[in-house]
Amino acid sequence: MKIAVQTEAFDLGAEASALAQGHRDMGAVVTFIGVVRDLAESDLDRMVIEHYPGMTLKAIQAIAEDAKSRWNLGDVLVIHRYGDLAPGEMIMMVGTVAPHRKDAFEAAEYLMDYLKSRAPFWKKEITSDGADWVAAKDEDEDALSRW
Amino acid sequence: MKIAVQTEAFDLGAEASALAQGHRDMGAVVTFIGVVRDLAESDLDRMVIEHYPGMTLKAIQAIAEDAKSRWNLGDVLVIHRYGDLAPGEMIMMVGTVAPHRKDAFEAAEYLMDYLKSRAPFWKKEITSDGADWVAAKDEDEDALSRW
Amino acid sequence: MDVLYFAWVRERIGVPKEAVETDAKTVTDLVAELRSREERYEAAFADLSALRVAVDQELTDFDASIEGAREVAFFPPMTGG
Amino acid sequence: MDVLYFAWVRERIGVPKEAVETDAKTVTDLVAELRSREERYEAAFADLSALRVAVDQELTDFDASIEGAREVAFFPPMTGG
Repeated sequence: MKIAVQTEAFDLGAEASALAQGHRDMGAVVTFIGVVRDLAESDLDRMVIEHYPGMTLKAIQAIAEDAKSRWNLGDVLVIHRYGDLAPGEMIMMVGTVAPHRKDAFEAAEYLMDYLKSRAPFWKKEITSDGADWVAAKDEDEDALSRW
Repeated sequence: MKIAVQTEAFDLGAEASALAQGHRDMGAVVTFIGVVRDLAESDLDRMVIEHYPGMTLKAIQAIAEDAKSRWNLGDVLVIHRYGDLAPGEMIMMVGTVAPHRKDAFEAAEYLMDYLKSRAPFWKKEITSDGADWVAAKDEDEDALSRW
Repeated sequence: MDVLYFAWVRERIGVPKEAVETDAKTVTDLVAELRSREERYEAAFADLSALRVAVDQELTDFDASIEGAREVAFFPPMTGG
Repeated sequence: MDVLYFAWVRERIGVPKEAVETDAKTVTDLVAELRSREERYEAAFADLSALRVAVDQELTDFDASIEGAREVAFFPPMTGG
């Protein structure tokens, strides 16, 4: 299991390849990558992500352990960046390795749903009009009721 | 949209990175990688994948077009290998790019469910005991009823 | 018309592809004709529920028409992914 | 006890962290005490439904005890992923 919270960009290719290798009894690997969207109308200059250093790793670790207890998983990866990110940059990734695709997919969705609403990150969008904190969406909170 | 049917190994890192880049209005990228499992008890020497050359690309393209009509997707990638594969080797990958994670996840699961049961590939396992065609699983056929 | 066989169907029949002259109107008619030919066809087509068929590279049913078809393929359920 | 603020709560209160001496027994008591101090606290805590709280780095409710706690943090709903 690898969990990283960092300002640096990560190498998706290297991370995904490392995850897919060395698990010969595991047939399925799922990755999710979150990217800073650049909607034409929003004129986004950059996204600033703040987090709660003392709590973040612990919170993500607890979410990852929950996933491992719910599904048959060989490995779990979570990388989440903070600080300044430009449009098009990768914000974060999760990866799951499992014997079967259903476990790999469901666990990745679970990780994403919980990271959205239970990991202590806050996003601020800086546009030419000013700065705005991204509001949590009701649908993201509602997504947790699925599990 | 990229669809490839090939004997050669593919570079997961390069494919995933290419997919994640150049879609600045798309926030979510999901990839699935299928790997040749090497269960200790099976003593697998290699997997041989046969396909129906005249039909394969068309069948995958139809599945990918269905996915694009059902979900809001920026891009779709399918790579599927055939021929001889060693345990631990990557068999295939799908990738989806979407504005939102729900579309990216669901479309990737849809592609996998249909590739499993509707793309003309057949797997044979060569072990020290002999060779056996992999039987289709009822649960894979049942998975289609979800969509 | 070309008739193609894949996976264990190909192994039982012994060839991947053959040209077949037939007046069969449906896949079912063609199967009946092939089964009457030789033991290896009888063995391959013994249990149709274990087989799938494509006509002109489109997956279809055994009651599908093959009139005018250029290619019919028989194979077990697919195991892609 | 350290009290931490994140995102717009931090911006409204003006500091990311401060030491607070209090006899408050629950988060709700602590909030009441802070609100009575200055206008900027009143502004930050005006709508508790828009806030979340963690005690000693564990997400919890406003009626949670803070007796013996070393760290209480206030912030808006999280927006990770």
